[in-house]
Parts: sequence; C-alpha cells; structure tokens
Amino acid sequence: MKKIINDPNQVVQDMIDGLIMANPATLKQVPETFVVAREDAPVQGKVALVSGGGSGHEPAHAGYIGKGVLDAAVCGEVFTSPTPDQVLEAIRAVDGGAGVFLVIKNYTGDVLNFEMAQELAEAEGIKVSHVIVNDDVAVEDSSFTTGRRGIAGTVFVHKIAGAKAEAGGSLEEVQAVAEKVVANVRSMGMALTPCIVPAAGTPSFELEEDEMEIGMGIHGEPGINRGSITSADEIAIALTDKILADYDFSGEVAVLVNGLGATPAMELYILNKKIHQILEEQGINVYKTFVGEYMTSLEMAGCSVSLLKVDDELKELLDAASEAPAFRI
Amino acid sequence: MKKIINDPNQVVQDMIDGLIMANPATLKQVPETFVVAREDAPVQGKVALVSGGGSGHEPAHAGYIGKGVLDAAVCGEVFTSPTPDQVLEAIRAVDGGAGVFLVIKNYTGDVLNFEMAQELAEAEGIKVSHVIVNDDVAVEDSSFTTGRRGIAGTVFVHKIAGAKAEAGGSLEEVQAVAEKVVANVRSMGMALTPCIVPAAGTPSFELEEDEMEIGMGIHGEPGINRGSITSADEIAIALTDKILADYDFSGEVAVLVNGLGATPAMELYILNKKIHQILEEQGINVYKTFVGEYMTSLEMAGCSVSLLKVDDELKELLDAASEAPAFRI
Amino acid sequence: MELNVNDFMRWIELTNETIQQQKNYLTSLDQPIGDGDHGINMARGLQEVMNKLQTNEYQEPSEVLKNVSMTLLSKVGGASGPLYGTAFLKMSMAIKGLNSVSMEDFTKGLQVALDGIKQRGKSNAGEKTLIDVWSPVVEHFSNQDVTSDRLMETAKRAMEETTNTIATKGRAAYFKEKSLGHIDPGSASSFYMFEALAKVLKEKE
Amino acid sequence: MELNVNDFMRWIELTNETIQQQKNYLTSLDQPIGDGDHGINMARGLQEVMNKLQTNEYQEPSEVLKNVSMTLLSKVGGASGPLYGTAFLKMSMAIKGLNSVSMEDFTKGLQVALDGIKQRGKSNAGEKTLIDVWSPVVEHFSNQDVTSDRLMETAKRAMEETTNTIATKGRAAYFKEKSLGHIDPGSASSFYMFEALAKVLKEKE
Ligand SMILES: Nc1ncnc2c1ncn2[C@@H]1O[C@H](COP(=O)(O)OP(=O)(O)O)[C@@H](O)[C@H]1O
Ligand SMILES: Nc1ncnc2c1ncn2[C@@H]1O[C@H](COP(=O)(O)OP(=O)(O)O)[C@@H](O)[C@H]1O
Ligand SMILES: [Mg+2]
Ligand SMILES: [Mg+2]
Ligand SMILES: [Mg+2]
Ligand SMILES: [Mg+2]
Repeated sequence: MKKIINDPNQVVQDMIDGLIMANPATLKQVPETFVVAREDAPVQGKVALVSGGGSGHEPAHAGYIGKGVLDAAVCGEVFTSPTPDQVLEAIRAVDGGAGVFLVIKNYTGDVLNFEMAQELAEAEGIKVSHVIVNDDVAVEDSSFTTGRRGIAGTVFVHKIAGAKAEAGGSLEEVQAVAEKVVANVRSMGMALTPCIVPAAGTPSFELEEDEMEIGMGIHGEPGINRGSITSADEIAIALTDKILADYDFSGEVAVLVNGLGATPAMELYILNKKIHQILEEQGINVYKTFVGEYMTSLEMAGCSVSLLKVDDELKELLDAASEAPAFRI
Repeated sequence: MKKIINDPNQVVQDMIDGLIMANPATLKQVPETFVVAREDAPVQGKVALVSGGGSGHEPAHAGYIGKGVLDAAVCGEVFTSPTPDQVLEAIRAVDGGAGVFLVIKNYTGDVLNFEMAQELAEAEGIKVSHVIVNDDVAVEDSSFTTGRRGIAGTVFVHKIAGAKAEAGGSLEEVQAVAEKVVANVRSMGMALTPCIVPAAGTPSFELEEDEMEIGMGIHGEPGINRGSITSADEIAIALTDKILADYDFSGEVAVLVNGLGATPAMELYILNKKIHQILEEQGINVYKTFVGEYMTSLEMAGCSVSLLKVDDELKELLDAASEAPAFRI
Repeated sequence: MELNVNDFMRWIELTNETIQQQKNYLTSLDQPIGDGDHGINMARGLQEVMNKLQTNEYQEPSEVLKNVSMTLLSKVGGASGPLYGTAFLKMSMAIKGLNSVSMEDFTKGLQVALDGIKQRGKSNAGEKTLIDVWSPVVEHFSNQDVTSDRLMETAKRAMEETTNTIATKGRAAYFKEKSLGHIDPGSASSFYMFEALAKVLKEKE
Repeated sequence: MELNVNDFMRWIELTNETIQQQKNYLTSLDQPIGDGDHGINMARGLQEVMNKLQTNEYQEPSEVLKNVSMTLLSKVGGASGPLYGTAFLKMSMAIKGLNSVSMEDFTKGLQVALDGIKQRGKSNAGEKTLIDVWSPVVEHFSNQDVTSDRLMETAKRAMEETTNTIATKGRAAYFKEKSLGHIDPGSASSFYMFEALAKVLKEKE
C-alpha cells in the first residue's frame, strides 16, 4: 500500500485538520466531529445544504462547501457512511431557520444514517428534507432491490440545489429543483485499477494488467462488463451510449467528465473529445462541460461520464456564482 | 500501460481538441499548432504571458490560461519541450503591443526552444522577455551544470506575473516581479510510483512496492534519497526541512501542496497538516495555502511542496482576481 | 433462566472479543461482495462500546443495551451501524424496567429488534443480509427450549445458508448472481453475536 | 571527393532509416539517465524531414540542409531539437551557394555546426552530450584524410567513450555519478548520423 499517510485509522481526522488549516477563512470544523462547515454558518434565513458520505471521494464532499453550494459536509470513515449523530451535528451547525436540505447518495448505509439523522433533527424541531441521488445507469433500476447508486451526477445536485438555496428558495423549492436534477441526470463510470482503503491495506478487487471494468461504482462495486482495455473512443461510446439509452437527452445537456483519482486530466480531455462528437452526432447540444476530479475513489484509475439535461431554470442555477473551491463559477 | 487514450502518438492533439471543446467560450487553439490561448487574445495594451513545456503536467500549463494569469500555453509532446516555431506562434497570437513575457522552467530543452523563439519573435519586432524558474532544491545549485529544475513553484510565477500584467504592469515590471517570485520560491517533490509516457509504453524507472524517492523531478529525474516509504509526517519533514534550509523564509509564506497525479487529495491534506505544524514551530506565518493538483507527472503518485516568501506586493498580486480554471481566486 | 446486567455485559464483552479477532476475516468477507470495511466498522464500533461500558455503572439490562445501541449508531457507520443500533435500541426499549430478564421477555426483545432491522433496512429474510441470521434465531427462541448448543448451531447454519442466496439489499445486491457462494458479512457478525450469547447461556446452564 | 545534392539527400535518408530502426534503443538509452523520449523525438523529427524532402526539389546542398534544420527544429523538441536544428542551419549557411561541396568546405560546415551546438547548448566537450561525438568527428575531418571506415570508427568510439564521463549538461546531469556507465542518447543519435555519412562516402569511394 503506497500512501502518504500516518496512522491508517486516523486518515479522516488528519485530512480534516489539513483541510481546515488550508482554508481557515472559509471553513470550520464543528468541534469534535467530522463535520466541515462554512465559516459563516449558519446563514440566517437561507435553506442550508448538507451532503456527505464516506471519505475517499475528495473533493466530494467538503470541496463543495462555499457560498452558492453546500453549507456543510459530513465526512465518514473511508468508504463508510457517516453516522446519524454526525449528520445531526451538521444539521444543527448550519440550520439558519429556513430548514436544512440533505443530499444523499443512494447507498443503503448513506440512506439509513442520513434518514435517522433527519428523524433526530426533526424531533428537535428543525425542518429537514432530503433528496436521494441515484444516477448510475450501470445498475438496473428496480424498486425491489437497493436500486441505482449515486455517483458523480451528485455534483450537479449540489450545485443547482445550492444555487436555489442561495437565491432564497424555500426548503420545498430547493427540494423540487434537486429532484428535477435527479430526474434529469445519468452517469456511468469505468475503472482501470482498484484502490486501497487505508485501514484495509489491500484492494477489495483486482484487475489484470490488460483489464478494465465498465460500469464499476465509486467503491469498486461491480460494473456490467469486465474485459480488455479498449481505446478512449470505445470507452466514451460504451459509457455515453448506455447513458443515452436510459433517458431522452434530446435538447441540451451539461457534461461532467470525472476522474476517479489516478487518471490524468489529459486522458479525461481525450475522452471528452469523443463524448462531444457522439453528442453532436445525436444532435444533442452541449451547454457546458466540466472536466476534472469531482468525485474520486482514492487512487483508482478510471473515469465517469455524467449528462444532465438542462432547461432554462437549470442553466441559470448551474451558472449562478459559486465560491466552492471544487466547483467555482 | 493502463491509459484512456487512442493513438499514443496523438495524445496531445486529442487532449487539446477535448480541452477546447470543453471551454469554447474561454479558450481557442491557434490553428494548426499545439498553442492554446485566451479566446480574446491578443488583449491590446496588456503585456501577454506565455508559458508551456512538455505535456503530461496538466493542469500545467493550459489550465492557467485566463484573465489575470496566462494568455497562452504551448503544449509540447509528452515530457518534451515544445519547439521554437510553436512558441513563436504563441507569442504572435497574444502580442497586444505591450510585449510578451515567457515563463520558462529550467530544463535544457525548454530553455533552448523558448530562447530561440524569443530570438525569432524579436527579429519580427515583437518585444519579448523571459524568466527562468528553478525552484527545485533537490538539485544542487551550480552555474557549471544545468542547474536547478523548475517545478510546481512555477505556478506562483504564473499567478503573480499574470496579476502584474493584468494590473497594467510594463514588460519590465512584469519581469521584475517574476524574478522576485523566482528568488523567493523553493520546492521539493517526492514520488511513490513512476509514470508512463504514452509513446514509450514503459516506465522510465521502477520503484519497489515499499520504496519512495525524495527529491524526484516531475519527469522522473532522480532525487536525493531512495528508501522505504515513511509516514506522511516524515515526508513532510524531509521536504520542508530541505526547503527551509535553502532559503530564509522567516516572515510570511504561501504554501503550495501539489499532487503529482495519482495521489488522492486526502493524502495532500494529511501532508499539509504537518507542513503547517512545522512552519508554526519555526515561527513562520502561513498567509495562504493551496492544496491540489497544480503540476502533475501523468499518473505518478507523489507530491511536491512549494514555499513562497511573500511581502505586501506579492500578497496583493497573489490575491488579485483570476479566471484561470486551475488557479481561481 | 434469567439474564441480569452482568450477563448482558458479558454478552457484549464476548461479542467484542470475537469481532476483534475476526476483524480481518469479516473485512475479507466484505471484499468480494461489498466494499471491504465490515470488519473495520464493527471492530471500531465494538471497541468503543467496550470503552463506554467500562466507564459506566448500570442499574438494569436495558441501560446496557441502550448504551450499546448509541455507541454502535455513532461509531460503526455504513449500513450495519444503523441496523445494529436500531436492533439494540428496540431490544433495550422492550426490556425497559426489568432488573432480570426472563427468556420470554428476552425473546420479545429479540423479536422487536428484528422487526426494527427489517423496517429500517426495508428488507426481509432471504435477501442475503444479517436478517437471515436474526430471523431463524428469533424463531428458535420463540418455538423451543433454547440451549446454548442449539442456538449456536441455528445461528451458524443460518449464516452458512447465506452462501446460497442472491443479495437484493445492501451493497452486495450490485453483485447479483455473483453474490452466490459467498457468506454475507453482516450475517457473520450477527453469528458472532449469537455465538457470544450462546457462551453466556452455556456458562449459566 | 565532392558531395552533391543527391549525396546529402542520401545522407539524411540513411540517417532516417537507422533512427527509425533504433528508435526504441535510443529511447531506452534515455530512460536510465533522461526522460525516455530521445528515440521518439528523433524518429518523429526525421520522419517529418523525409516527408518534406521528398516533396521538394533542391538546387544545391545548402537548401537540403536548411530544410532539414527547419524540420528538426519544429518537430523534434526537447534539448536535441534546437541543437540539431542549429547544427544543420549553421552547416547550411557555411556551404551556401555551392553546388558541389568539397571535403574542405564540408569540414568547415561541420566545424561551424559544432560551434553552433556549443554556443546554443552552453556546453563543451566532456559534458556527456552529443558534442562528445561531434567534436572528435570534426577533428577527424580537419586533421587527416577521411575514409568511411575511419569516420565510422571515430564516431563509434566517441559514442562509447561517453560511458566514461559524468554528465554536467542536459537532463542526464541530474544523475551525476550515476550517469557513469551509460551511453549518452544524443551521442548515439549523432553516431547514427555519422555512420550514415560514412555509408555515403563508402558508396563514393
Ligand atoms: N437493507 C438492509 N437490510 C438489512 N441488512 C442490511 C441491509 N443492507 C446491508 N445490510 C447488512 O449490512 C452488511 C454490510 O455492512 P457494512 O459493510 O458495515 O456496511 P456497508 O455496506 O455500508 O459498507 C451486509 O453484509 C448486510 O448483512
Ligand atoms: N546543453 C547541451 N549541450 C549539448 N547537448 C545537449 C545539451 N543538453 C542535452 N544535450 C543532448 O540532448 C540529448 C537529449 O535529447 P532529448 O532526450 O531529445 O531531449 P530532452 O533531454 O529534452 O528530453 C542528450 O543525450 C544530450 O546529448
Ligand atoms: Mg462501507
Ligand atoms: Mg524530453
Ligand atoms: Mg461494507
Ligand atoms: Mg529525453
């Protein structure tokens, strides 16, 4: 395990310390928690946004804290959902009287812990609502199973719901637009290498020297096809075609090409070229493109592609000012 | 070689295409070159900044294009200095009458190619000057040899000289402040894994499963010590001590903790924690901290630390507005 | 047979011992069909449970269980944290006020714990989760005279049976048919809990 | 002996052939004491030189060399691009106007090329660079009757000698003592150039 760490069981604590030291003017840690919040939280009268999940997906989620996006992020242990008491601390820290909105990715652990926190907060008289993001089309959509996973498309939910809250939207309005984003966003990823959870010390799966896996999730959950590495163009086709087959994107889209950790920006741009070509062939107009690391899986090599179908409302909110370091507008 | 690419000999072309497609409103490619420039270049009456070098260091250098930082970046083949005709094209594309300033990293290839371009541009009547960045303290400082390498500290030169140019500084003033930055910045890196130049297909060096190299350069140039992986704290000490021993940083500094490609942000923050502790022990005040990928080496795992000693002038220029995606202020 | 505060303390203590020993094994079960953290999560949680238990005095069993619940909830995380937290909370509520818990009352406690898990996890038996161990164990407590040996065997068999089911809930559900042939990690940690309980019963038999 | 346009064309053609064949070898020389791109750089540059040469007609040798220079300058990159570009530019200037180049004139051309490399690279013989091949070759041309065999041998020995020096210029300088025992990649590509030249001379001998 080649990592720049100290105690593998202290990585989240150490990371948060280093993060706050780097951004003392804009971030604060809620004392004795793994909750990071806007320095000026709670912002009175504004709906507050809280997101979070297991650590190891940086810049998700603390990188999205800032005016116009999140008010707080709850950092779980690596790849482990944070606990209800931590989420509750975040809710308390940011509630400015207008209610708190939770962005939850659809993993059993995240859903259970955030929902319990919501119940606890509501019991304290705080108005809370939430959205569950499930953008990963690699998983079959079924209400009988766990359902689709939430991956990088979550970033669009942060940005757009955050802009709505910043613009003075009510808790109901923030929820409505968040649900609209969830309805209009689809993603799929692929991996070239596994990653290692520090406390585990070994990868949870292996990929041969010439193998890749299409559809793999951000914790190494299985995809839909493991096979030989293909070209960037073929990867772009595999991901984009599956996304386009799942939802009618005709019209205009925002594109997010996300690196999982070890994949150089160069490769993401190469992929982006083909994605744009595919969309152009389909007559789909690209409104905006975001290329970079938005939701990673530690040092995994690979990428994901997300498409968000945009209308005037979503475009305006996507373009609204944001001071979150990982999604500056 | 696990890469998301098409033809290994076309990676730079494909990358630039994908980059321009992602940023059509802010970037343009100078036709039939590997030069990327501000969409609105040339900006009349402003000193224009050109940087560049081999590709594979993204976001360096095209990510620093934007109001307040660079006007153009010249992308060489992977890890190969761009040629004089390409640099000349960049100079021509951005010259707005007030002269063009070149930021060159101290590698023989970069220096030779950029200097030849400068001669050619001057022969065409364009006012050109340059600075050579040599911040890497892993290399002994000697005028009899190639001298110190230019690494991530170059980003501070881009930002500060760019701000000076944006503020209306003359070519001489831009050069003066760039030289001031070079005089006040020191860096050192370390690597945990090698990287693979796409056209070569194999790594140019190996590191054992438990090895790291302190002082390694961004193209895999040798460092000062190869040994067993140590803790993040010990790595922070090794890098920071060597930097502090090289120059008197007492007073105030800006800190840049840079990931080389495969190293997760989590690890950079863990490193940052210890760096801040060391600086605090030394009574050195941290003015600002930047943590992320600023100058990478493809998919190399590792990091570098840069310290810039700042005074009022440098602080003001560092804080000036910037629209460059890789260094937004 | 009746269970008092010390018995409950002993139950948790023995559970912790096994979980710490089996930490890597539990994690390894979570690698092929999960995200490889179940042992880490449970070991972290139970370690903290022990720390907390040792610094408090308890009047009645329900207080022990409440404390276990709160600590698991706030230290385990993932899917298993809220599920075990809920289970112990419900159990604690069911035996509230009792200084000494009869087998009948304890069975009721286990039953409401199981219901709590199902409700919280929106899941049922047969979905390859820890419910597949809790469910037959509760049945065992309801239907017949519980002995330590039979409890142990019931829990063990139930855990092993999870190799024959396809996951439809939790992270393992993404593996679909590929989840066949693997023991569900949560079933294994639940087995260790009931194994520890069986040891407590044995000591009293 | 005199060299005409065809001889110069042939020289470059033969150089390209060897460089393409030795591309991976040159790159492998650049891996232990450089950044592993010298073969890639030279192969890319000379390929382009051949493309350009074949689409043009040349009146005199200096035009061939000028074209070679410009193409190397704009296609090779790295340290070697400007150095070889400068060398061929200077050589071209030195023989400008001559339809047929005597050995004496060619020697002058090589001499100014070498001076150009030194000046551009701010370096001298003994620093483990391509100068270590150019320098003895130029000396060989100046001092004695050049034969293809002796030229070949001089260049080859000079290249091999670079294993005994420590680099102080170029990327290899960072390797300090560790650069000992390795052939300098630029010396190897220069050797291939003079080997090709020797073949041209041999064909005329
Ligand atoms: N919906 C559910 N209902 C009941 N148990 C579940 C559910 N989802 C997961 N589990 C249990 O949780 C275990 C996984 O726990 P753990 O690895 O700690 O959490 P995570 O899956 O979040 O990483 C599974 O093995 C399974 O027994
Ligand atoms: N200052 C210099 N003077 C002369 N030759 C040099 C100098 N620096 C480098 N070289 C030559 O260039 C060769 C390296 O070329 P190449 O690998 O193409 O470029 P780079 O080093 O930029 O990657 C070296 O082997 C050496 O022969
Ligand atoms: Mg987990
Ligand atoms: Mg090179
Ligand atoms: Mg798990
Ligand atoms: Mg080289």
